[in-house]
Amino acid sequence: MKKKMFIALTLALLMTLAACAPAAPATPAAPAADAPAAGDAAAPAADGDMPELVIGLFQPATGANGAGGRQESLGTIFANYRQPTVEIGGVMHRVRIEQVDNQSSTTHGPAAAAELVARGVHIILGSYGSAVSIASSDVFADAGLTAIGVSCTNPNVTRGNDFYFRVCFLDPFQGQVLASLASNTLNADTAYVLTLLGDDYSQGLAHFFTEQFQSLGGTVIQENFPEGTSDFSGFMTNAMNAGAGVIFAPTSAEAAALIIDSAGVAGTDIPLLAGDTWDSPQVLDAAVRSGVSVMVTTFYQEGGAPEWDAAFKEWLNANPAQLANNGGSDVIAGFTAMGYDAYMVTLDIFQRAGVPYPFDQDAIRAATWETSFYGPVAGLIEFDEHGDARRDTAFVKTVNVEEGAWEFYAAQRL
Amino acid sequence: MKKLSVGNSISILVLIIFFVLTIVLEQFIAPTDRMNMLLVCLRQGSIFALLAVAMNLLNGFTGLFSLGHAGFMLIGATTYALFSMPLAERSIVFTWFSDSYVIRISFPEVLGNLLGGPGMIIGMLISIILAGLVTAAFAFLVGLPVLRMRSDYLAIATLGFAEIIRAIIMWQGLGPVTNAGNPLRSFTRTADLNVTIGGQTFGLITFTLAFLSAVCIFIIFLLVTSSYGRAFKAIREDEIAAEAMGINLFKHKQLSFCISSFFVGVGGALLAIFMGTVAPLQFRAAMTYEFLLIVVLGGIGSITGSIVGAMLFVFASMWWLRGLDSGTFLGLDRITIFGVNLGERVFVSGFRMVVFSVIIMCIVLFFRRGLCGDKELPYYVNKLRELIARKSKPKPEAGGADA
Amino acid sequence: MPDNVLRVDDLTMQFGGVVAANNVCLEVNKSEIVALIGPNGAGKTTAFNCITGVYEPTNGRVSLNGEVIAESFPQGKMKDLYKGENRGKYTQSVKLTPDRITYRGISRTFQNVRLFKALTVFENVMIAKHMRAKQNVFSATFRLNTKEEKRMREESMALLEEQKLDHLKDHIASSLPYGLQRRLEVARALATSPSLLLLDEPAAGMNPQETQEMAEFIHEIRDRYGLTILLIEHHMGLVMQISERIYVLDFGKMIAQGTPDEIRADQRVIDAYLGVAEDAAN
Amino acid sequence: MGAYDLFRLFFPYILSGISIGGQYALIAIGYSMVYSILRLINFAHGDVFMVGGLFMVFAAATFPLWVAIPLVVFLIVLLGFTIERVAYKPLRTAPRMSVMISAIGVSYLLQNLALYFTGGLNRMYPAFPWISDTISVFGVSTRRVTVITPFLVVALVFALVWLINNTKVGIAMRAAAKDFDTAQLMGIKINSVISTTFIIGSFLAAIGSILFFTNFPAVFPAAGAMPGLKAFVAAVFGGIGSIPGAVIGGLLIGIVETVIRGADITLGPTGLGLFNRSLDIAAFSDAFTFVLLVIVLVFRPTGLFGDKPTDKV
Repeated sequence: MKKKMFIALTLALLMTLAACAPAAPATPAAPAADAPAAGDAAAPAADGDMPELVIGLFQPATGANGAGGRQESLGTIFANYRQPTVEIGGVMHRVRIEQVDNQSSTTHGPAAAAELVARGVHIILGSYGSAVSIASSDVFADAGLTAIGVSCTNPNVTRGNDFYFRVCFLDPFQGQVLASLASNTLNADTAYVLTLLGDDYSQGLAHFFTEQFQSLGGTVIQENFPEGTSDFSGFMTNAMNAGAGVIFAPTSAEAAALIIDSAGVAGTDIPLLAGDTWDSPQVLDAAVRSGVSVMVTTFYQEGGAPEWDAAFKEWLNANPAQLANNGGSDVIAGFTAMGYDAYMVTLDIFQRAGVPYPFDQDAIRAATWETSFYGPVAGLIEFDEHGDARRDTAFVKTVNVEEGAWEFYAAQRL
Repeated sequence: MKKLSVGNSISILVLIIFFVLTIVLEQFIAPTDRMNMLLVCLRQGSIFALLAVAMNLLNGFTGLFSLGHAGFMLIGATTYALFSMPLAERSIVFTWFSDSYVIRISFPEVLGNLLGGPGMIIGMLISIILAGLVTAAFAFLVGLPVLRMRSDYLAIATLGFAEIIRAIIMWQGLGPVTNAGNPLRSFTRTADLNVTIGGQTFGLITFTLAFLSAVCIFIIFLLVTSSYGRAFKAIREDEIAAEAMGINLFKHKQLSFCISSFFVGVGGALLAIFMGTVAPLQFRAAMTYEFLLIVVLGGIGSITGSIVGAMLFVFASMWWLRGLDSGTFLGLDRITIFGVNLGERVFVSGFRMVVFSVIIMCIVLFFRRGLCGDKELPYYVNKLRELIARKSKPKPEAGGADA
Repeated sequence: MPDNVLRVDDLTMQFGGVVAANNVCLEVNKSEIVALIGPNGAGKTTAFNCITGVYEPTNGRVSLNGEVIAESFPQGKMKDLYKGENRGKYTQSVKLTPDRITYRGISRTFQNVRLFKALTVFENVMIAKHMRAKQNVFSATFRLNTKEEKRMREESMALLEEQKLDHLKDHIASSLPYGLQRRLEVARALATSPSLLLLDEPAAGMNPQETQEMAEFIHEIRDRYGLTILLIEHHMGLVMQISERIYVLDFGKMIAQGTPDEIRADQRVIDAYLGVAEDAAN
Repeated sequence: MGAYDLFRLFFPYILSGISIGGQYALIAIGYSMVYSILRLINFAHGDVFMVGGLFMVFAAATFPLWVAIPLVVFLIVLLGFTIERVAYKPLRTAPRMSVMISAIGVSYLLQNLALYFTGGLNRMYPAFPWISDTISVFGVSTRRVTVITPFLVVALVFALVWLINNTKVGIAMRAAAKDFDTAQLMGIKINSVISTTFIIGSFLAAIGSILFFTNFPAVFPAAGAMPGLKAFVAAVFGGIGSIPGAVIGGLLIGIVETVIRGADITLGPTGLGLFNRSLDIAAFSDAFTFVLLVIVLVFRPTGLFGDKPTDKV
């Protein structure tokens, strides 16, 4: 009995293998026609004659950065919805998006990246979360694929890797903006910095913030919390005991909600400051609930491109699943906008490279270096010698507790 | 030398074919091929196999229910990364500890400069072995208090030690040594394992990782079939009787613990090569549980089982069942039941792991002996031959599989 | 005192407030077969466990061939709890683990057979050979000990042949019938090359014919391996037939000792057994 | 520094330590009871606690609170009962390791199910009127639940101890804990005793989850893992099988953990000034629990109030 069940199980697994891995030729000749069963997520088979440009969306859907990853993906998917085709070298191409969940994990990330590469994508977008991007960058480089980081702000993503680019600003810049905000605008002498132990993003941004804040004459007290911490009340007490004028907490949005809640309970009036990751409906909710003053830097401030905002919201609200991925509200996060721009800049790159399907990866990379594209939402994108976008503006926004909404505070330039 | 039995020689043949295949396949499959997942899974699968076998040595063969796997893997991976990272990369990796990093030697780099390509490989090997040794040394210290405890307390104490190890490695005060939990990267990469002859590069990544794992597994196999292996099994079967037969419990437990940890360290180092990044945050208890479930899947006390279990685990979770997450699975996603489209609503992120854990629960509950029980490959080869022999006879027996 | 293979002095074992063995003294001379009898719960197995190092006695001394292998006195909490005699007589603390004691030459079987159940008959014996093999992990793993391994195999095979278990060598131990399991346990104990063998109820659960075989078997192994044997047994027939001397325990105390004939006639022994007639009838 | 200042410095930590410790205690009792009868570390217990949080998130969205709370408690009790019946009962005669593996398997399954149903995202726990309110205790601002927890825990523990000492099922439980096989021979329906144990344990975990998540309102798949492990350590520390032991262990771990979290500030340059630079001790708050565990297991394996187990040879 048992043996038979076991054999059945094994057979089922083998059949799965067969289904997922059709005898694919080394070079896929007619992409749309024999696209693997596990693949065509978005496109209808109707216009099957058109060659395909496949964009690999390397984003977390689960794990610590799951929420952010989903929001960022929404921007790209929306862009694909708005502009599903592109003309490259005189040939119309259908653009298809391939998604893989990297689980916010540096362990599972590379395998997920390899999976994406093996699905025959032509360019990679992502990932939300610098650590996973760094961990997986070699996989893309080894495959000779260009990757464009959308919101991974850690400098090490592109450093020493000619295949990785990014469209967002970097942590040194963000840290400077936040530090001068803390010092000059909020007049804080002491900053309490709370970071997640062992997290590249958290440690990096804190590092740049500290550097700048100290050079402005302030004192920094930094503490780390281990992952999975639920109880932040002790840390909030610490901040108050330390006499901090500002709490800087560059963490994931998940931790942010708990930190804000603890701050609210502790009854502190110290403003909380954070980077791009806090630009999330979760943070907004928590801040409104607990009445704490929260300020964040972001890539894009809602209202910057009103007509795009409206179109996106309409699209978002049309599908409850999409709305759920945005955290249940139609507030636009900065990285959603970046996801949109990254898609658009990708099409621009392929157009400038000018080689139609099956594309020339070297030409694509060359074209990427020469990008000068005005992103429809977040502005001009040009890459410097590291492959980082030259960005000189960060938006600062704050939570308006009464109205329960983000409020534009300032556009910081350096 | 004794003459090899047919079962053994066929098993060896199977292994040789496997290794030749890894080499041949890698030359023909480009990273952008769909089938490249086969190679990626083989790489990760071999490393997982080693890690599972090492755990089996402890949990299955010696009967010590230890849950410190993730912690020891972390030590191995960290040690490897620290001793193989090129010096030039360190100031970038240790950014937050601006140039105050302590370990300033990279074996692959030193030997690579001295001897060229082969030197680099030797350097990597040295780092790998060092990773194993450091892990074993830590295991020795952990073993001192822990191995005197009763079975379930041992489990929880080793689990605790894994967390303590992680906390220490992530301690800010040790930052200049360990980078305080910030991911280590830019050490040797898998591509370094490729060999270039006359401008032509031969992909050997899969082969090298599989081969190194296989060598380690083979050593463990030799160990468990040796006199010491029998002593370990005696301890598993009955501690009091084992002691009465003159087996020093503590010494043998400590031996098994350290040897197992040595290979866990080596496995951690290989995993570091495979992943390219060592992030201590990932080495949590959940990781230990995964390996435990692999061992159970394959059969506690079977090396073959652990290998098969690891391969199945990796292939299924990384490849075959991924469709369950992304909304396309065997065409089932087009089915709509009660107005719910399976593809849109059921096959979403996380479903794969649910299916997976249900399968594992079924094995734990209904196939307690796992896939292979405590039998090894030659046994199955012999069984298969018997079966074929019976089939080829003029009057085949019906229902022979139930024998 | 070269004749004294085993000597137990004033052995007292107390679990919390319960005195399981009280002031037990016994001697076993070279090549003797000595029986330790007594009603259930008299402390026989406790005495065995103290001799083989499983328990640390509360007070008293055990020596093998004139060498102390266990000595203890009430310590810690026991200082207050101790109910036995000879307080202060023993002052040193010698505590050898069971494996060290086995190494010195005491081997044992267990009341309820403790074989390595999932292993084969051959492996069971080979495990007992492990202790005295000249090898280390390294040489064993990398097969640098082929000579030693070969010797172990041959000796184990020889032992199995002598015990007429050789045809069962690849059977799983737990699949053997009970009588053979007992015999295998003895074979395994012999494989450690002991000078003193402790048998804990070797004939338990056997029918009269098997018991008779066991009696002959014990004699045979004593002569063949030059052993000294101490056994616990309830089968009075067996005890009277094979033992040269008998010690009788009751409620942890030694109540009588002597030759089988003396014990048969001893009123205290008869009294002690009256309450457990069914045991004696076996 | 005067006594008042010291009080001002440490009181907030101790207050939240008592609260979180009380919540650990409620989970620890479940571990302790199950272990004392089945000798099983029920690794899934922490995840049952997490699922309790998740159920509440979904229940509170659909039902009014007076329906949602009893409903969730009932569902969690049902879950605990089902887990025992499905995953542990069939393995009653199997080696202990198999049962423990089964427990780990259940934990893995529950976490993956939670991952699936939440999409791997944090879910915010609903705020309850009154107990979620912020109040001020000796000048320290906190939630009312912090103050309620210790009292509630003491009340529940008294009820439980009464139950165990005075009811038939309680006596059966104690008998089973003392000697499983003999209890069975004496005609005790061992399966119903075990089920009752799981029901009580799950009930307390459900209450614990309400208190815990009201205080720290984010539910995520791994939310139960760490509190679960800590609660188990608390049970070991107090002596497995001892209910007062579990409570004292839980409180101690809770207090020490929060005090350690604040040690860098309270003892460091901005506090008492015992050392002049940050030692990053706060990061050790979780690891410390395990250090405590190892110390207890080495020096007093039976915990504070535990009985010594005897192995028969």
